[in-house]
Amino acid sequence: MNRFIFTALGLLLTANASATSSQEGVDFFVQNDPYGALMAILGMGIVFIVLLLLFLVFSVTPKFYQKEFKEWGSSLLSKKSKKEKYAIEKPVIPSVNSDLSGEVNAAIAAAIYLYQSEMHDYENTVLTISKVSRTYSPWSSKIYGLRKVPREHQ
Amino acid sequence: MNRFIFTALGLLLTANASATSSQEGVDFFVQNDPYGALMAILGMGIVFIVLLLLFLVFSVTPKFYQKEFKEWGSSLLSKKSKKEKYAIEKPVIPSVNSDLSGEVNAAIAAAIYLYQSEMHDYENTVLTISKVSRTYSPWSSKIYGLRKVPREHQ
Amino acid sequence: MNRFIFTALGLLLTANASATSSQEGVDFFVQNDPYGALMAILGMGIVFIVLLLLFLVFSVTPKFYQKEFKEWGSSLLSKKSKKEKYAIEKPVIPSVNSDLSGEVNAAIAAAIYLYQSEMHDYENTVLTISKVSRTYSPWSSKIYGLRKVPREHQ
Amino acid sequence: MGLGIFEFIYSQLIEFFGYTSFAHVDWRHLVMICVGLFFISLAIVKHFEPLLLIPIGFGILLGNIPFDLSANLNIGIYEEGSVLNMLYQGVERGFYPPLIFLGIGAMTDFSSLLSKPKLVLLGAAAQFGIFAAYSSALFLGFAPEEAGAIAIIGGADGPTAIFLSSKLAPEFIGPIAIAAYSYMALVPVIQPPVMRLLTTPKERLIRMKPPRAVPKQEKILFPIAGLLLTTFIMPTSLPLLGMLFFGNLLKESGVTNRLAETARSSLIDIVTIFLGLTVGASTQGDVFITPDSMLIFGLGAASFVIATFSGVLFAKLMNLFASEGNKINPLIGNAGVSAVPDSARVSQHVGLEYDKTNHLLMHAMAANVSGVIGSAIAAGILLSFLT
Amino acid sequence: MGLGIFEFIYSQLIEFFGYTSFAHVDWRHLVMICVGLFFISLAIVKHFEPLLLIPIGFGILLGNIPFDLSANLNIGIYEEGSVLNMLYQGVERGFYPPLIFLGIGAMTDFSSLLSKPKLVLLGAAAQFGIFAAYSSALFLGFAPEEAGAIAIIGGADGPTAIFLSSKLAPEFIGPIAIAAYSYMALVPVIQPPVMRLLTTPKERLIRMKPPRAVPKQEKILFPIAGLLLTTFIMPTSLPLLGMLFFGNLLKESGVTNRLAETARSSLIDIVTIFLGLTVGASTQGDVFITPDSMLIFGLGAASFVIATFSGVLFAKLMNLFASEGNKINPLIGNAGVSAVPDSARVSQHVGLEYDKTNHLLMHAMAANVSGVIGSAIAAGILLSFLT
Amino acid sequence: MGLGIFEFIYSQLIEFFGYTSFAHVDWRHLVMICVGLFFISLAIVKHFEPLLLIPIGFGILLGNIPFDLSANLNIGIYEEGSVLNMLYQGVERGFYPPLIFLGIGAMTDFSSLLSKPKLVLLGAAAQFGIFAAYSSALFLGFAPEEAGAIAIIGGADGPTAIFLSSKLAPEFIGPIAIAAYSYMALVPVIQPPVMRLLTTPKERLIRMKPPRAVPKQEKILFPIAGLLLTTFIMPTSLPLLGMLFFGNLLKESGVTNRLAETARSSLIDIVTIFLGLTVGASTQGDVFITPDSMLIFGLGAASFVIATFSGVLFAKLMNLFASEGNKINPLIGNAGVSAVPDSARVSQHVGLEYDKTNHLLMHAMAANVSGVIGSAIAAGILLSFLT
Ligand code: NA
Ligand code: NA
Ligand code: NA
Repeated sequence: MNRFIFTALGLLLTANASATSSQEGVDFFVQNDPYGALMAILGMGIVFIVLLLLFLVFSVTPKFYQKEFKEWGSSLLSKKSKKEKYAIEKPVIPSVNSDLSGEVNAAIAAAIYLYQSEMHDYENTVLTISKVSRTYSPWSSKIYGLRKVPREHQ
Repeated sequence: MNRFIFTALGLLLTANASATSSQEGVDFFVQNDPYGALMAILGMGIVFIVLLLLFLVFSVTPKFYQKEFKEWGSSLLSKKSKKEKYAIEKPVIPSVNSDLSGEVNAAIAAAIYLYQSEMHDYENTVLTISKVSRTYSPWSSKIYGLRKVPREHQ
Repeated sequence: MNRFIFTALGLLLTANASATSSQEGVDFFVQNDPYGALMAILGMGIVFIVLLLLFLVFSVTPKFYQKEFKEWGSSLLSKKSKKEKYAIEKPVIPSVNSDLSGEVNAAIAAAIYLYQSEMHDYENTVLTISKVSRTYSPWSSKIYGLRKVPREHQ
Repeated sequence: MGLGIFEFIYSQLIEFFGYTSFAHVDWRHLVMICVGLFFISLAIVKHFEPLLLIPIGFGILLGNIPFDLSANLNIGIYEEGSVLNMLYQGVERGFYPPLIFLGIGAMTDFSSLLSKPKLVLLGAAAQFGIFAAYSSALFLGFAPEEAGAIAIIGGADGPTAIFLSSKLAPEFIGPIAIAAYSYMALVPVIQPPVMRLLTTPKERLIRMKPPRAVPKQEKILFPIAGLLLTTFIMPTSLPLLGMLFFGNLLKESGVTNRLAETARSSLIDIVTIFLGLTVGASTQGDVFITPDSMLIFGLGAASFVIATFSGVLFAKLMNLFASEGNKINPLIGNAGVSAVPDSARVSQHVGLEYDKTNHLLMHAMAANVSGVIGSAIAAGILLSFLT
Repeated sequence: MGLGIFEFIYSQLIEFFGYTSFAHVDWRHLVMICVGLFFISLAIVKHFEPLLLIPIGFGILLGNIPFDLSANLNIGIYEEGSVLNMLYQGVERGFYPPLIFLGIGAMTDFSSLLSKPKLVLLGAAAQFGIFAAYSSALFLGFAPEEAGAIAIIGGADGPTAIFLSSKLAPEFIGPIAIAAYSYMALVPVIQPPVMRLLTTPKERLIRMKPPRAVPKQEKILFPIAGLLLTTFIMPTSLPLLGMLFFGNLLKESGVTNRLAETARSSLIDIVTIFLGLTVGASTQGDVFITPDSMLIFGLGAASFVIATFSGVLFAKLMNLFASEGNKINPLIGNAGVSAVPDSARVSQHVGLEYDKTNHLLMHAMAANVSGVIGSAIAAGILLSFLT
Repeated sequence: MGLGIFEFIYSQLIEFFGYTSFAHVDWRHLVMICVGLFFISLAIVKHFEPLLLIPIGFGILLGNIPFDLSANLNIGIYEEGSVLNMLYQGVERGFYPPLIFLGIGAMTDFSSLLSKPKLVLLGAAAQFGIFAAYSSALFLGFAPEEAGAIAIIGGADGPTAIFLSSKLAPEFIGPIAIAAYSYMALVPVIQPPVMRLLTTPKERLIRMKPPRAVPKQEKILFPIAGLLLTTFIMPTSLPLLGMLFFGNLLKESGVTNRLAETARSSLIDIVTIFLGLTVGASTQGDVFITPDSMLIFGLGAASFVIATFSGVLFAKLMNLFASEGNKINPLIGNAGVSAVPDSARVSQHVGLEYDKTNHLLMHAMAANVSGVIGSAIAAGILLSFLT
C-alpha cells in the first residue's frame, strides 16, 4: 500500500514519467467517476496544494527578503534609491506592531462609509481598500484621502 | 373599401398573421414601385407611427410617474433617497412656470458663446447644451460652470 | 556613360516608364547581389534622397510661408484669428535671435532633471521636450510648468 | 566593365522607378489628393466637423498614393492582409456605426426631447428627404437596393449611411459616406437660405416656452421605453437604435458612469479614427471618380435640401393646430434632419439674427436628436423592404 | 382602381406587419424582457453589481426583440455578420474573460493576502462548492463536460464561468453566465443566513490583528512567483491567471503605470460593455427558456450555498489549530467564494452587526482574492480532466 | 479493495502529473524563464524601457510554461483559438506596428526637426547599420528575405522591425523583435564608447544654436508634406509613415485633440500591452533557442554599433562643409539610429560630461525622429526589393 504512495510521490518528483495523453480524459471520467467523487478529491486536492504552496512561499518571503534581498538590492541600487527604500520601510515596522489608534479606526470607518454609500463596483472597493491599507502608515493618509478619491469618482 | 382598412387594422392588432417571407422584398419593389411612391408612403408612414408613439408615451409619462411612480419609488426606497428626490424635484416646478430671468439668459448666452468660439465636436455641444439645460435650476449653474467646463476642454 | 545617367534621370522625371513587375525582386537580388553591395548603394541612396527632399522642403517652407502663407491666411481668416496669429508669431522672432538667457537654461536643466529622475517612457520625454521647446518663448513657460506636468504624471 | 556598371545602375533606377508612385499616378489620384487637402483645410480653417474631416481628408491622401498593385505588397486598402484593409472591415461589415451610436448615446442628453415630446415629429418630417432621394435615384436608373443606400444620405447621419450602404450596396460605401459627411459639414451653408425662403418675418420671431427640467426617472425610462417602442415596430433598426439607447442607459442610470465615460471617450474616439481614415482611404481615384459617384453627390445635395424643406414646412403645419403660446418657431424645423449638432446650431444662429435674445438651441436639439432616431428607423425600413 | 390601391395597401400592411416583432413574439420573449427589466431595476434601485447587471439586463432586452430570422437581415446575435454576433465572438471563443482578468489584476491590491498568507486557504476551501455542483450535475444526468461547465458557477466568478463554459459546453454559455452573474449580485442575500447559522455568538466577535503594511518588493514578487507556482502545477489556468498576474505586475512594478491605468480603465470597460451586452443578448427566449436552464439555475444556487458553508466551516477548522490571538473570525469564511468584492463586504456588514468597531473588510479581502485564484485553478483542473 | 483504490489514485497522480508543466519542461524553457526575469528586473531596477521590457519579460514567462500540446487545450500562443494566439495575430499580420506609429505620431513634437532641417540627414546616415547588417546576414548564409528582416534590427525601432519581419520572414519575428527591443534598452550601454572613440575633445564641446520656435502652420504642414514626399517615392513605407503622419496631424491640427489624446493614450497602451506580451510569449524555448536566433542576436548588436558609427562620422563629415557657428556637435550623431528617446538622452548625458551647460537634447531629438522616418523608409525599400 505504502509502496504505491511512495512510487507516486517519487514519480511526481522525478521528471521521467511519460505524460499520458489527456485525450481520453472525458472517457476516463465517464467510466470511472460516475458520481464525481474522484473529481472532487483530486480537484480539491490540487486546489489546496497550489494555494498551500502560495501560502508557504509568501509566509517565508518576508523573512527571506528582509535580509538577503535588501543586501542584494543595496548592492545594485544607487544612493538615490536608498531614500526610497526608507520611505517605504519606515512606516512598515511601527504599523505592524502598533495597535489601531482611534484616528486610524476613524479613517477606516470613513472609508467604509464611503464604499457603502456610493461605491458599487469592483475597482472602487479595491481602491478604497488599498487606501485603507495605506492609512495604516498615518502620514500617507492625507494624500490618498485628498488626491485620489476625487479622481476615482469621476 | 373600408373593409380592407378594417381587415388590415385587425390584422395589425391580432398576432396570427403569417409573416410573409421578406426574401421577395426587392423583387416586389422592382415590379410594383418603379417610382418609389409606395416606398415613400409606407416609409414616411412608419417613421411617423414610431415617432408618434414616442411622442404619446413621453407626453403621458410625466403625469403618470408623478403620481404612481413616486409612491412606488417611496415604498421601495429608504429614507436616505428621499432627500435626493427633493433635490431633484424642487427645481423642476418653479423652472417650468417661471419666465427666463436675465441671469439665466446671460448663462445661456455665455454657454452659446463658448460653443461658438471653441467647441466644434459633437460631444462638446451636447455637453454644453446639457449644461445650459441644467442652468434653468439656477443654483446648480455655478457647479457646472466652474467644475465641468474646464474638464471637458482638455 | 553620361548618356545612361541622363536617360535614367529623364525616365525618372517622365511618367511613361513601364513599371517592371516586382515579383522578380528576390530572384533578381539572389542572382545579382550576393554580397548586398547593390542593396546598400540603392538603399542608402533612396533613404538620402527622401530625407534630402524633406530637408529641402522644410528649409524653404519657413521663408515661403512667412510671406505668402500669411497673406493667403489673412485673406481667409476673420479678424478674430488675427489675434491668434500674433499670439503665435510674436514669440517666434525674438527667440530665434536671442541667446539662451540664464532663466531659460534653468528651465531646460529642470526639465532634464525631471526626465532623468522619473520619466522613462517615450511619451514623457517627448512631452518634456515639447515643454522645454515652448519655454523658449518665456511667457508660456508657466502655463506648461504648472498645468501640464501634473496631468501627464498621473 | 564601367559601362556594365552604369547599364546595371540604369536598369536598377528603372526598376526602382517602377516601385514609386510616379509610375502609377494618374489625374484622378491628383484630383482626390486635392479633395483630401481641401477637407483638411476646411476642418482647420473653417472648423467644419474637424473630427470627421481630418481623418477622412488624411485618409483620402493615404488612399491616393498609388503603387504597383501587381506586386502583392499588401499595403492598399483593397488588398487583403494590409492594415488598412483590416481596419476597413469595420466599415465594410457595418461594425463601426453601431459602436459610434453607443458612444453618441452615452454623450447625448435627451432632456430637450423629453421636455417637449411633440418636437419629435419634426424629426419624422425631415426624413422625407430620404424617400424623395429614393424616388430620384430610381428615376436616374439605380437599382432599388442602390437607390435605398443612396437615399440614406438624406438622413444626414454618417454612421447610419455607412451602416445601410454596407448592407444594401457595399460598392457605393465610399461615395455615399463621403457625400454624407461632406454635406453634414456644409449644413451651415446649405440650410439657412432654405429656412429664410420658407419663413415669414413674424414666424422667425416666435418665442417658445423654455424647456422644463426633466426628472432623473424619466431620463432613465427613455432609453428602455424608446428601445421597446421603436424596435418592436421596426426590428431592423436594432443595431443602431439598440446601441444608441444602450449608451444612453449607461449614461442615465447613474450607476455605470465609468462605462459611459469609456463609451463616449476612448471607444468612440478609436472607432472614429479608424472609420474616418478608412472611409477616406477607400476613395482611390481610379475606382472612386465615376459618373455614378457624381450622381450620388448630386442626389445627396438634393436630399439635404428637401429634408430641410420638409422640416420647416412641417413646423409651419404644426402651428396651424397649435394654440397661441404653443407655436413652434419654424426656424427649428431644419434641425429635424439630424446632422447633430450643426443643424441645431444653424437654428440658433439664424434665430439670433432676427432677435438677439431668442435662443432656439434647446428646442432645435429636440428636433435634432429625433432626427437621429428618425433616420435610423428609415434605415431599418429600407433594410427591411430591400433585403 | 380605387379598390386596387386599397387591396395593394392592405397587402403592404400585411407585408409590413410580417417585419415587425409583433409577428414573431411569443411568451418566452416577454418573460425574458421582464427578466431584463428586473436586472436593470435591481442595478439602479438596489445598486447590486450595476456594472454587470445594466449591460446584461439591456442585452436581454436586445436579444428578445424577435424578428423574421428567415429574412437574413443579419441583426440577431446568432446570425453571422451581425454586429452583435461579432461582439459575441469574444464570449464564444473565451476571449473576453482573460482581458477582464488583466484589468482586475491591474486594479487589485494583494496586500491583504500577502499580509496574512494563511487566509489563502479559505479561498481553497470555498471551491468545494464547485465540485459538489459537479457531482450534483452528473447525478441530474448532465454529461461530464456539461457538468464541469455548470459546476464552475460555484466559483462565483463571472469571467471564469464564461471562459470554462466556452471551452467545455458552448451551448450553455448563456444560462451559466446569467446564473453566475445573478448569484454574484445576490450574494448579500444568499450568504448572511448561512454565516449566521454556522457561527456562535462568541466566534462572531473574534478580532483579528490588523494587516501589516507590505513592502513594495514583496508586491512585485507576488505576480511573478504566483504565476510560476500556479501555472507550473496547472498550466490550463494560464489564460486566466497569466493575465491576472500580468495585470498585477503592470500595477506593482511602478514603472508601467500608464499601461496599468489603461488596463484597468478603458480596456476593461470596453470588454465589460461588450461582454455584458452580448451575454445578455444571447438569452433569446426561444433558445434560453428550457428545462436545462432551470436545472442550471438550481445547481448554481446550491453551489453558492455549499461554497459559503465550506468557507465558513474551514475557518472554524483552522481555528482549532490556531493559538489564541491568531484565531480567524469565521465571518470572513464566506469571502473565499470570490464574488469580489461583494462577499467581502458581506463579511464586513455582518461583522459590524455584532461589534460596531470590528472591521473585517481587509481580512475578508484576503480570502476574497484567493477565491479568485482558487476558482481559476479549479477551472484549469476541470479543463484538463474533461478535455 | 484497499489496494485497488491506491492503484487507482496512483494512476490518477500519474495522469495528473502528465498535465503539469513538470512533465514537459526542458532546460530551454528554464533558460528563457531566466531571460524573462532578467528583462523584468532590468526594467524595474535599471528603468530601461520598462513599457517594453515588462510586457515582453512577463510574456516570456507565459510562453515558457510548458504543457501537453497534444491535448489540444488551446492555451498556447501557437495553438489556434487560444487567447494568446488571437492577440498574437496583431503581431503576425503586422497589424500592431502601424497602430503604435499612430500613437507615436500623436505624441511626437517635430519642432526640433523643423527648426533645423539639416539634422534630418543624420537620421539618413545612421540607416547604414541596416544595410551593413543585410550584407553580413547574406554572408552568414541567410536568404535575402531573411537577411532583410534581420537587417532591420539596425533600424533600432521595434514596431518597424516587427512589421517588416512579419512580411518578409514570419518565422523570425520572435528573435528579431526580442533583439530589437533588447538593444534599444541597452542603447545607453552600447553607444557611449563608440561616441567617445570617434570624437575629439574639441568636437565634444561644440555648442549649437538654440532651436527656433516653430510656428503652428509649419507644424500642420509637416505631416501632410511629409506623407506626400516620402510615400510617393517609397509607397511601401505607407503603413508605417502614413500612420505616423496621421497621428501627428491629429495632434497638430489643433481641432482634433480628443482623437490625438486617445491615440496617444488608450489606443497605444492597449496595443503596447498586447504586442509586448505576445512577442514575449512567442519565445517558447523549444522553438526559440536555435543557432539562427544566436546569429540574429549577433547581427543585431553589430548593426547597432555600425549605425552609431555612421551617424557620428556623418556629423563630422557635415562639419567639413559647415561654416563656423553652424557646426554640429557629433555627439548627436548617434541619435540618428532612432531608439527614441534613449539615444537622444545618451547624447545629452555624454555632452554634459564634457560641458555642464551644453544641452544637446533638443538637437539630438531632431536626429532621433528623423531616424524613425529613415528606418521606416529603409523598411519600405527592403519590402519593395525583396517581395
Ligand atoms: Na436624420
Ligand atoms: Na471563486
Ligand atoms: Na532608425
